[in-house]
Amino acid sequence: MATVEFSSLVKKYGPLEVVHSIDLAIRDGEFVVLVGPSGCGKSTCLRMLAGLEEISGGKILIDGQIVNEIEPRDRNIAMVFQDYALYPHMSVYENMAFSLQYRGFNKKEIKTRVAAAATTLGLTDLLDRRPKQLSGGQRQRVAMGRAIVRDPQVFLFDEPLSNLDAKLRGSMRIEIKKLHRRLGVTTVYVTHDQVEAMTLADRVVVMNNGRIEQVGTPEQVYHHPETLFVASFIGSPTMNLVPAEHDGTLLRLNDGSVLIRQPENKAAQPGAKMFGVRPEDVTVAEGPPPEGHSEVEVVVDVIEALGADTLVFATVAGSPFAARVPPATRLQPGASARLRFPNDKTHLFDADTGKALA
Amino acid sequence: MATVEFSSLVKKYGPLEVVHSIDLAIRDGEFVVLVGPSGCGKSTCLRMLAGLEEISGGKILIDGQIVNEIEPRDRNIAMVFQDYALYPHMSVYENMAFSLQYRGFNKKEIKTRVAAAATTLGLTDLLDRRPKQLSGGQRQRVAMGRAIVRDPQVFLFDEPLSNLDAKLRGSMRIEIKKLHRRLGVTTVYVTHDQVEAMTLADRVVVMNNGRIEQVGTPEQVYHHPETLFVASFIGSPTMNLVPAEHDGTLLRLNDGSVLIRQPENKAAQPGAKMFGVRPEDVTVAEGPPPEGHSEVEVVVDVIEALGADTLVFATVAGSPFAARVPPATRLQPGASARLRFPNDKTHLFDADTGKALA
Amino acid sequence: MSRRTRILSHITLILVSVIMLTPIYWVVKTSISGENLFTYPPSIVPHDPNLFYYVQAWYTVDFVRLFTNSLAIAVLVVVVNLVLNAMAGYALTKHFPGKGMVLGFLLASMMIPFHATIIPAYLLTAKLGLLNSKLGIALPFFSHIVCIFLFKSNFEAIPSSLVQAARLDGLSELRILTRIMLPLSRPAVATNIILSFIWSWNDFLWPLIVVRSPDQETMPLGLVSFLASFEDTTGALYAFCVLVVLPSMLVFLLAQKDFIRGLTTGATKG
Amino acid sequence: ASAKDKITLLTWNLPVYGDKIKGWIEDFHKKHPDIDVEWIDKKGTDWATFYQTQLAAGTPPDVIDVQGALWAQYAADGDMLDLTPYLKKDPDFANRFTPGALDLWQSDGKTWMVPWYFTRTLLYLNKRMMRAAGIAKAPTTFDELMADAKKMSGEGKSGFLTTNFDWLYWPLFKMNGVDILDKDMSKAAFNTPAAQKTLTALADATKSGAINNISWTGRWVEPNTAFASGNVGMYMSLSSALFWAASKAGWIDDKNVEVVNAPGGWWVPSQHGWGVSKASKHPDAAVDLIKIATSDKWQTTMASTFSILTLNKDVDKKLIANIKSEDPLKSKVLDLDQPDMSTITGYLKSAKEGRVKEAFWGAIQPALLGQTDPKAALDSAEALVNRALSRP
Amino acid sequence: MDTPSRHADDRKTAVVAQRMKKPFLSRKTRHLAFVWMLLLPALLVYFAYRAVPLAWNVVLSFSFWAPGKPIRFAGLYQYQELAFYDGIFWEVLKNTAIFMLVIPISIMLALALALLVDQKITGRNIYRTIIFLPYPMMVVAVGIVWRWLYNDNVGLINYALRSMGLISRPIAFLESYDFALAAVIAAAVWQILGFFMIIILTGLQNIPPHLYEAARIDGARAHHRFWRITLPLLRPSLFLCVILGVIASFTSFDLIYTMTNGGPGHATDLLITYIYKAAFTLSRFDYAAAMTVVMFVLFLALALLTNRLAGGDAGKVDISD
Ligand SMILES: Nc1ncnc2c1ncn2[C@@H]1O[C@H](COP(=O)(O)OP(=O)(O)OP(=O)(O)O)[C@@H](O)[C@H]1O
Ligand SMILES: Nc1ncnc2c1ncn2[C@@H]1O[C@H](COP(=O)(O)OP(=O)(O)OP(=O)(O)O)[C@@H](O)[C@H]1O
Ligand SMILES: [Mg+2]
Ligand SMILES: [Mg+2]
Repeated sequence: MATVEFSSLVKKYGPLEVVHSIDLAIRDGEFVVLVGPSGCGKSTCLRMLAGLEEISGGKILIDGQIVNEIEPRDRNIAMVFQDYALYPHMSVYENMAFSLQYRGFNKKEIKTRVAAAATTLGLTDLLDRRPKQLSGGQRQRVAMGRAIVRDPQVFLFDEPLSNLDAKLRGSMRIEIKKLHRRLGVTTVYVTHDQVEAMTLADRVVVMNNGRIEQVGTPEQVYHHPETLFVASFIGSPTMNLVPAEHDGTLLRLNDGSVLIRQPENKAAQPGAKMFGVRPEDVTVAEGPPPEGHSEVEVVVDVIEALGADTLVFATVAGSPFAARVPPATRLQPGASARLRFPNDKTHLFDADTGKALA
Repeated sequence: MATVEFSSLVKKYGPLEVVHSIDLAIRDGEFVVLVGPSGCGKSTCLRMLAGLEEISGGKILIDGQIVNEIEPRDRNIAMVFQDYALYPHMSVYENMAFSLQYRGFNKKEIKTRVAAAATTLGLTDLLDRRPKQLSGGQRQRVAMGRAIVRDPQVFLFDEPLSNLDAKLRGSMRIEIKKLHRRLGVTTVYVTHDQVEAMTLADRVVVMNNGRIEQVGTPEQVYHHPETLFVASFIGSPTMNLVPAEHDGTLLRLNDGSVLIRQPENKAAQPGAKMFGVRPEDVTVAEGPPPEGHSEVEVVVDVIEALGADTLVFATVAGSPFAARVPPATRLQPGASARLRFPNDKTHLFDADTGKALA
Repeated sequence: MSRRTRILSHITLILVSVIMLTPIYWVVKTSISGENLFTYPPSIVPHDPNLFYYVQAWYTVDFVRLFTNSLAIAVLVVVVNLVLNAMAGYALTKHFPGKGMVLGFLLASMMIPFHATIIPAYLLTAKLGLLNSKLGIALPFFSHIVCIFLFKSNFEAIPSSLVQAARLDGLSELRILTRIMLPLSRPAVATNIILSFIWSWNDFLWPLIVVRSPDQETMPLGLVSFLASFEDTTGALYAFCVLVVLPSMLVFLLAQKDFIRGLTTGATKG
Repeated sequence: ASAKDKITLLTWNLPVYGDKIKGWIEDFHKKHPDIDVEWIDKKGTDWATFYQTQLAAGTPPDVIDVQGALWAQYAADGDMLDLTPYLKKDPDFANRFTPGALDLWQSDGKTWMVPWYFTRTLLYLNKRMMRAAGIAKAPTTFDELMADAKKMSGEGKSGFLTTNFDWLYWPLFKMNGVDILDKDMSKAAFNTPAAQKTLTALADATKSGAINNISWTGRWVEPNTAFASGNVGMYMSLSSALFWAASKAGWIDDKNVEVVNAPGGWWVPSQHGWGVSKASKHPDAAVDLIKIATSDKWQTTMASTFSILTLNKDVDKKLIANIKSEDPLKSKVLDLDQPDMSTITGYLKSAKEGRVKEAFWGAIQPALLGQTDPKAALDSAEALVNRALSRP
Repeated sequence: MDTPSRHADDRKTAVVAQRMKKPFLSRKTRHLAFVWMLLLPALLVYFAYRAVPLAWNVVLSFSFWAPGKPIRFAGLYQYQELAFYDGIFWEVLKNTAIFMLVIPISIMLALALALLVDQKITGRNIYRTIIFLPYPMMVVAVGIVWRWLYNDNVGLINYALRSMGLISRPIAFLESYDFALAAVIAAAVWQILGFFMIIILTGLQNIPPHLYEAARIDGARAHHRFWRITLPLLRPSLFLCVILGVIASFTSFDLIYTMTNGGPGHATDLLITYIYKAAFTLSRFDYAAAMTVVMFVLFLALALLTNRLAGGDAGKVDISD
């Protein structure tokens, strides 16, 4: 176990800079998730940490020691790849034993460790199989097994679940979480799936375009997004974001209708804003609005009944607007409706800079 | 548009029977979703309907006519594949025009039809691109475009969204739904994602192991699962299913504690049962249980804060037990808690046959 | 990669390249050099370079005729190879009873050297009335197993959903082959073109037997008759060697890029 | 005939002679205007492959030009036409050849072929090297030959060289009284103490450098080039070899080179003759073509083009006389290059000649190069040759 | 063909009408017929030019026959001949085995070169092209060129060796029992090397880079990665090389034919040249047929063996999943 630190970390491919001076300190035993859209540089950061990619600028420290010039094998890290990178010509056992053979373990020790890891991950019956003969979830587990037998200082995961189907993804997520709790190894986990980020992370690092947008607990990034990007990226269905104009006292939609009367002293300055509210904070209005709530008039497009609850997709002033409501709703596609939300659950962003207005 | 009928449909691969005598009648213009775990035979059924796979037994009727011996190209159906199956060496336009060329349309007609489909799907600007130059969502849309230009009698979809990321999946789902509403073509849609099944289907066909477990509206399969399998398959997180013993009056857990006092005259016979309740029907108990509610004592394993709500994964009498609760919960992993649910939201299944007990 | 290994790699590769090129250089040099071939020590650079030997080679044999014959045969062989191999390769991607036998038959026939089949092959060609004709020369080369397998594995690498989509789009099986499979197997096509061209262009034993009249002679036969006339004592022979070898090298260089990719799927998936 | 009839003429490694052959065909057409002539030429190494394939297909070329004793096999297999009746019928045809020349192609009392061109082994002496080694006259016995060779050898120089294909080296054995086969050609006759001695001497001389080892390895170009280089004292080979060398090396002329018969006068022929395939549909026309090819007119052209004997007695006489002044060495060589049938050797008119040659040479060559023991080589050669002779 | 004015609805009825008439044959039969129709032309070529000749050889190998002569039954005579009486056959067999070293030698060199040109170094495409360049050359021409290079008097190789002071007297490579076979092998390696290199190179490029990365993290050094990742995953490519090498060894006929014609003695005679000579220069077609059959069996066994060594299933290691 160890701390990890990125200090002014830069990565260039030729003239193209894809990671722009990133700073990040990861505590010992922490589970940090790097999340962001495709191409934002998550994998690149992870691979620099693993030593698979040269560092173009800045430094990386593991356990306080600069590792820029250290070979991957000497960093004492383990990594799980998106495509698992299992050796296709080796059995599960050999795959897991592979790294131990290069670290001076004797046959018996190797056997013990592999057996232990296999038990942990429920792979005992599969040890003789080839990767080809395994299902996706089993392969994923072998990849994890290969990582844990080594007892490394740091675990790295690069979208380890994205090749699995939704159900398996859910259960593997829980297994990873349990595993981390048991082993307590510092973990850096890359994903573009915000659900994984939210559920797994001690802290979430939201990246965009080679920069860090926000670092914080899942709670913080979900409830207090610091930028428009974070707000739109975290949460599913995504936060409703509607362009609005603040005229000093009122927040108006593009069509001129009033959105909120009392924008909670957020944004003293008048100007173009983005207004946000999460679908689960939106309800179908009945009766007059209670104190501290606002309402909008929408046209319902689609109703999706998910069983546990129902999603209402609607349009307000040309922008999509969704609500997550209890299963039993009387709304019909094509009809118009009034949706309501509490003012203190709303967000306001500067339309130009994308920064949240507190 | 047409009706589709499977009659004692059987598929064998060599000695291995993978589809066991299926009967299903699909109405004209209906949107039917075949859902089930991987390998249950969904694609096989779809491919037999398309004519891509030989029928080993029984028959398939389209519009009342037996099509067993009819070539795929003469069945007038269109299909969207999981990997889109776009021709990589042709432009988007050519991809969409391709099938028309073999159906005797002249150049002008083809142009008109492709243009119309492209407008519908917002592909007009992409017509000159190659599939490689498109994003996943765009490709998906081209695949749909290719299907709709033909104006087929039946649409088939084989997991058309599973290669997209969660966000895109959501929005494409809505587009498919809109499309079906507009065109009204009989549609058979295969997926293993129960959310898609729930949101898209007029009727859901739940399959397992080459058999149909239940056919019904999303509402029916969600709220009235006829078998243990359907109960466990539909819904996310899945229904909590706990082995229980009915002694004639009381429903007891394995550890002997009483689960429900009045099992609502379901299951007069005493014996081994499976008890089920959906996580969203479970709340954290506060105060004494109200009338018609029951409670269980659980140990909390994992808390997953999804932002909009929080999942609590716990254990009761050795079985996992989950609850979906509002974001703000005080439960902590490792602690014990009391969870509560209304009796009328519970399900009871015969432990041997898996059949629901009404 | 460190600077040191890079430099070392370059040194090794340059050395190998020199070894690979030397014989080729030597022929070219000899073919344009005016010096006596028997002078010792040989000069490294051509002495008094001129094209005399090429002119001589050109006139000694009817170069244009040999070349056009060879070319016509090679084109015929390449085209028919593409058709037959692609068809057979496509058939072999399918399941049908007797497939194992067909595969075994093809593999086994690969192990019969053509040299040992000359007489029956000749008798057969005679029966077909194709002696002394371009078709007769080309016929035994009309298909090559390696290329059949190349197509097979390339086709198998094409997602089956594409084929199914095409089927639903209304294509007949044959059209699927021509409109979907072949366009998507360009590398295999390139490889097949190169290999069948090389094999057809370079073969000499078979034409030697079936060709009777000079107007059907091919380049290799020209080379052989060159040997007969001049033994290996003249620069003209080397000039002719250059002329014989040039076309197949050109074909390779032209299709090189796809050629390399074509073997890819062949090697790993087949 | 509606479709024109055709006869095929197959020559042996003479692609350059095409113009003249066209002349024959023109002459032939005067007599047979309705028969086409197809001319095919194959390189020596491919000739047999081609001919036998055609034989197998039943479509052999009508008129064939065969080298050496290869004809014997075809004659024995019944593939060839007996020309005796044609020679009998046409005295002009029969009498144009050098006396005794037809002997070369006669067996079982039949004449299978008639001569086209002829050469045989002679011994060519490099007088400059002989003088330098103090040798005044040509060797007359095998031992003298070996001794002279030894004397002339030295740094980069060797005393003796021979060509080895067919049986061209055989005079070396015959000088010591060794025959290849017994009289009725049914058994090997070469495994004698004399042969063993000869073989040992040759191997030793080769090892010492007295005999150039190209004698046993190179085939045509290599030995000729070696002699042309001027570093070889004596060269036992064909006239064509000497002329080839002379064309590459200016020093080869009548002052520097002497030509003699090998000791004992033994010689091995290397000749080409014309035969007709039995399967020919137009045997008479085929013979007519041969008559044209061997006529004074065309053989004069042949002789002057290649400086070679044609075994057409008048033509040869004229040739030797004609070049006497411009090339005395050539004239001298050709004068000596006659088929004296009393000293011929290394010529087996046997159907199994090829197999015997292959078996013998394959076993003996390693011994000559010091790879195997001479005695063992002869034993194994004898076994192989006898086996080859006994095989059907 | 439809007329332009025709409407989609008409067409639909047309399609339905078309559907009404059931196809003549069942789908299964049509499928089979189609498959065999595709295979037939190629199979015919092989049947005519491989299978029939093989059968001809088999028949001949139990007979006495020469062109023009009637055929007679010979029993096992020809096989006895090659097994017990023809020492040269065994020598030639040995030569063939040695000559087959071309395959492993070329593969090893090609592998090394493939690894070199697989690196990201400038000019790698040029190197690849240069190394491949000899392959398209006509074998007869290659033979002529190399015979010239090996010439003892004026050959470049002797010249180079002499000027480097490695030898004092020129070596007549092709006339020497010691060097001839090796010299021919060197020429053959020179020609086929580039072809193998490209096959191996493509195999290399098909190995997912992630495997190497995983191995690096796992602690495997470069040589470990080579032996434990690269080599096992290259097996299919190597198998392909062996098969192509075996086929190419038939074409070595042309090389031997022009370079040495089997000499000196039988030092460079291979089965294929020896068979050819037996048939066409000695007119022993029956005997040649017996040797052909033996050769066929040996080579087939060799191919099957390599297949087995390559892991069976034609050495398929599916890297893709
Ligand atoms: N070898 C390379 N050469 C040039 N650019 C590269 C290279 N590898 C990655 N990039 C670029 O660097 C950027 C960051 O890539 P990276 O793989 O880190 O993205 P990511 O966040 O992991 O995305 P994804 O979710 O798709 O994996 C991308 O724009 C990518 O195009
Ligand atoms: N060509 C085949 N030969 C043998 N068995 C096959 C073949 N194709 C499919 N199967 C088997 O048939 C069963 C049903 O396959 P099918 O593809 O219909 O499943 P599915 O429900 O579509 O699964 P998925 O969600 O993974 O696509 C599986 O057990 C599969 O292994
Ligand atoms: Mg990535
Ligand atoms: Mg499927």
